[in-house]
Amino acid sequence: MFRRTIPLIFAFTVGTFMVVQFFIPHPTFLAIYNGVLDWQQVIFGFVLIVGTLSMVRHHIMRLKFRKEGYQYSMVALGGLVCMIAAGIYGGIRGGPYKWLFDYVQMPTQASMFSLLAFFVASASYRAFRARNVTATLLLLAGVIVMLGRVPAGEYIRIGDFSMREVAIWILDYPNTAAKRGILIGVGLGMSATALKIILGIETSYLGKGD
Amino acid sequence: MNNAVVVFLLIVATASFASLPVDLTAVDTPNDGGKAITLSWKSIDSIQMGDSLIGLSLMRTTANADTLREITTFTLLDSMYVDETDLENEIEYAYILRAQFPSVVEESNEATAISRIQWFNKERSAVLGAVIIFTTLLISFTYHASKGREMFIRRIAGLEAVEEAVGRATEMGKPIMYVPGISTMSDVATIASIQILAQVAKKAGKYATRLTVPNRDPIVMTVCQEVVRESYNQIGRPDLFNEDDIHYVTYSQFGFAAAVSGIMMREKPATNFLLGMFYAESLILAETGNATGAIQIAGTDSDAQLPFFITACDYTLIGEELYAASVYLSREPKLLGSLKGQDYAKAVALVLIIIGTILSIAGFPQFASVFK
Amino acid sequence: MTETLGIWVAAILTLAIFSFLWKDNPLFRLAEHLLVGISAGYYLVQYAYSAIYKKLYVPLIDQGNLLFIGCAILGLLVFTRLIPKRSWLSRYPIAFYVAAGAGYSIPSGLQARVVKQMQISMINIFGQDTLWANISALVLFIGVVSVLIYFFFSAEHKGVLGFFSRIGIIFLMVGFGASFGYTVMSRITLLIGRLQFILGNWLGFL
Amino acid sequence: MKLSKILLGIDRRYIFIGVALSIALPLLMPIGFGTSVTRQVQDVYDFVENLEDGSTVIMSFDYEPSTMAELDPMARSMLKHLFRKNARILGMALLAGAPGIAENVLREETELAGREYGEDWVFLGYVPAPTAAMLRIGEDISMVYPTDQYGTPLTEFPVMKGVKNYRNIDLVISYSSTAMPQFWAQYAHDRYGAPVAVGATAVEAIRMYPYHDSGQIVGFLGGLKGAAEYESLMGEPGEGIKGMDAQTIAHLFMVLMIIIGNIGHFAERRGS
Repeated sequence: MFRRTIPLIFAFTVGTFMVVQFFIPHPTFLAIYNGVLDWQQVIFGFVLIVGTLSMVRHHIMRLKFRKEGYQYSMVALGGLVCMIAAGIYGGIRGGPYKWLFDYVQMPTQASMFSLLAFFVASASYRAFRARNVTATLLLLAGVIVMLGRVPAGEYIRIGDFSMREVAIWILDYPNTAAKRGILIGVGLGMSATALKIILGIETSYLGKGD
Repeated sequence: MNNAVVVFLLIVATASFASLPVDLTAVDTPNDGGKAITLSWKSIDSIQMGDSLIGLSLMRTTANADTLREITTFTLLDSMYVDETDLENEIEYAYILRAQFPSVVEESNEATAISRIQWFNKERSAVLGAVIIFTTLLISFTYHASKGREMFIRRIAGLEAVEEAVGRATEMGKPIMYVPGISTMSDVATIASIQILAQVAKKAGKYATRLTVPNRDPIVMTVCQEVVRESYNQIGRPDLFNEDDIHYVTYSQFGFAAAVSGIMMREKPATNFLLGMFYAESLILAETGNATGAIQIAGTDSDAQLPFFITACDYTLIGEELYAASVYLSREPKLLGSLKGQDYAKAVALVLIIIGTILSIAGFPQFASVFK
Repeated sequence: MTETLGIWVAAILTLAIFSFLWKDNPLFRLAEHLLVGISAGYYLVQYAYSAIYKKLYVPLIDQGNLLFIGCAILGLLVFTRLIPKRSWLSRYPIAFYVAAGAGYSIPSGLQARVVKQMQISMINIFGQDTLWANISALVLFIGVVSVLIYFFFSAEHKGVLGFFSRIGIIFLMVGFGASFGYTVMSRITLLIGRLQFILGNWLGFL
Repeated sequence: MKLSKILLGIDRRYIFIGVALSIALPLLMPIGFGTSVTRQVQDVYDFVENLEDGSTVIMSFDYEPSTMAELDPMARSMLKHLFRKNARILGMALLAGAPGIAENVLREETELAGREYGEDWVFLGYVPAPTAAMLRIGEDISMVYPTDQYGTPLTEFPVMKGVKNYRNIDLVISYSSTAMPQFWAQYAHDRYGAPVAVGATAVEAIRMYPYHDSGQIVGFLGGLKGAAEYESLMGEPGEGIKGMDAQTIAHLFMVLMIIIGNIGHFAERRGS
């Protein structure tokens, strides 16, 4: 009862309110709506603490059982502790917290992200091969847009059109059509799942069992 | 008689001899939470008096107020304004526009309005209609499905590969890695992914193949733990469950990507499942997985990331196929019913698009504008 | 001084990440774990401040708004995750979190992704300015219809349905190819940014 | 056949080296390709060009450091343009990692243009819960930002005079690497009628086409190329145009690799 039924009734109430308020401009509804958004934030803050504890546990286990590469777990835990300490003692607007963000977290993240430049090259070399009709279309659309997006694309011509114009046409029409079709389906799927959650048909987010 | 009343009467008096022909109108701003009145008029420019205009201001008063108040000023091009300055609901306000010219001050007609709270946003009628139709379809199909009616779902390419991929990991004696995306629990893709995870965990559990699930979202992590634990329980292998295999990595997107790529390189899982909502890290994960020689089954409803999974993975579930796959594998009647409901909603959308297009071609674009 | 040190640290970490392209190595593992630790701490501190402090502590303690006791209880119930026997209590905050998001996404999802997209698809295909624009509008229309048919799961894709669903795949593939090609640009730019940092800010060649 | 084996089996590491060189070399030795302008960028430029003198513009920095390389040049170029039109700028940030970037860009550009803090521009800072913030600005901006980033009440700034909500805003610009512009379109434009322009990473830009077609946004700049286009419309070359050389060479290198792969593929089929 308290383990499953009441949480589901709770979910139904909160969810239904959020649907209904969408159609009602009354200020009271707006105020409650804003309150709900704030509470969501707070809950997420607490969940993040629990999540971080899980991460700490994971690395402590590695240390405890001297798993391969356990030394690195010390680095991860050390980084975590430093960042929290820097945040608590130096504030989050400047000091060591900002320094660590600017010179450790930011460049590492950006470099990780930029690995994609290498990976798009290796993935396209491997996958963009004219094996069959669909693969050929993937290849052609990819190459045309790749070239059409850089200045050089203006000098390469296909019939009366420059590569850039062809690229834009592909992006504006066939591509928009594909996106729109996916979008409509995903929108329906999204709303369906949301509805199932509110109605208590979809309960996997609560975990199975009672 | 006090001054205030004199002023008020004065306004009313001048208003009746309006010399500024701008046709000022005032109405309660529609579809809002009150405390706003929308004013419109012909711009000074359009009535060709703009050349010598020095200033134009909006004046407001109420029947029992004691002052005439300037609310704001305009340029000669303005023709619309929403007044929200200290308005109260259910009180009648009177407005005039006062224009200053080099030698005279001229005033417009007086316009009055009462601001009210609306209980329904009419601009969203179409959405309300959509919500109602959709809810009805979904509930009725779910109901019929739970009553045991047979429902057909077409085969989805790539799903047979799930069994094969789990088997391969077992043969090679290597773990399976399952990444449920990096989004939150309120994302459909995540929910679909977790339903698939339940099935994968059962298959892996049967062969006692290790399953690791790194997480970026802490709520998703807690749910994954529950789901995997339950799957192992169902096949009678609760001993296989190790909470540490399903852990939180970091909330940072690329911190997560770095860690998961690192694990892939070191543990070399035989099979990677990348199912759920992904962002830019999709290709980092997929290419690293490819370099380690793993079989990769991917799926996402993020149209921006699908191209990368298509190029770098062995099988890819496209968009809605991901949702359908979760239903297809679990075969749960209620979920099957809702997939049907979704399918028919899509059919309705499709038919409406075709009808709307035909009507637009035939010269009736009004139909399309209903969907605003 | 701290800035120079920072640039050196950042440059070394950048190279450490790039070294992963060659193969997994201790330097990469160090950078990876450092990033995991630092970023986990970063987000923890950010949310502790902007959510728990600003959205709970301030209204509850500083402003004395007792309604927020409910919020505090929901938040604290999350910690029952750590006690296996009582972990079901954490379902309340999670139900709140998920259901609120779900509730809002029903009408807003239908509006932005379905109703709006339907509306902009219903245009007079043959009423465009030029012949080419007419053809393009027709392509768009056929594309939307056939992609929707491709995602229809209730029937086997045979006959007319099969025909359209194959056209749907063609549109999807062209769309994916185009998206890929388009994305390449962004990814290359990221690397340009990093190399500008290494060659310019660090080595001073630019 | 041997040739096909070589062409098909190029180690990814050689490809990686090729990518690195094709970017590093043009950076060290610029070539100077030109660029032309797309409709989406032209629309944004025209909108800004037609703004009245002294218009009020919200500039929301909705990106984190990882996409600075793409989005900073856009923000800079558009700020230059807006200051030519004497626009008043309200800077804000909706992602936790964004305020630092926003501050750097705004400070540097306002200094170059000689604008006064509080008189011509203000930085409101970061707030969590982006969609809630977008909605509340529709009611009253001071509900979201009672003070600026540095704690001064907004009422003390001349730049905020007469600015209450979207009705007093002539343009909202969101620079983003996320889905944030779509929300801006849905809330600021659809709900409150504010014109929205977008600076998107090249990846996100592809999602902006439907929003541009349906008129929910004024237009958008996509990726470094978008910045380069804007710079060329402005007649003021910046980081966008400089990066385009490296961009071009890298794209050509990738196409070359694809061609090599396909030659290998056909050679293999011929051979078998």
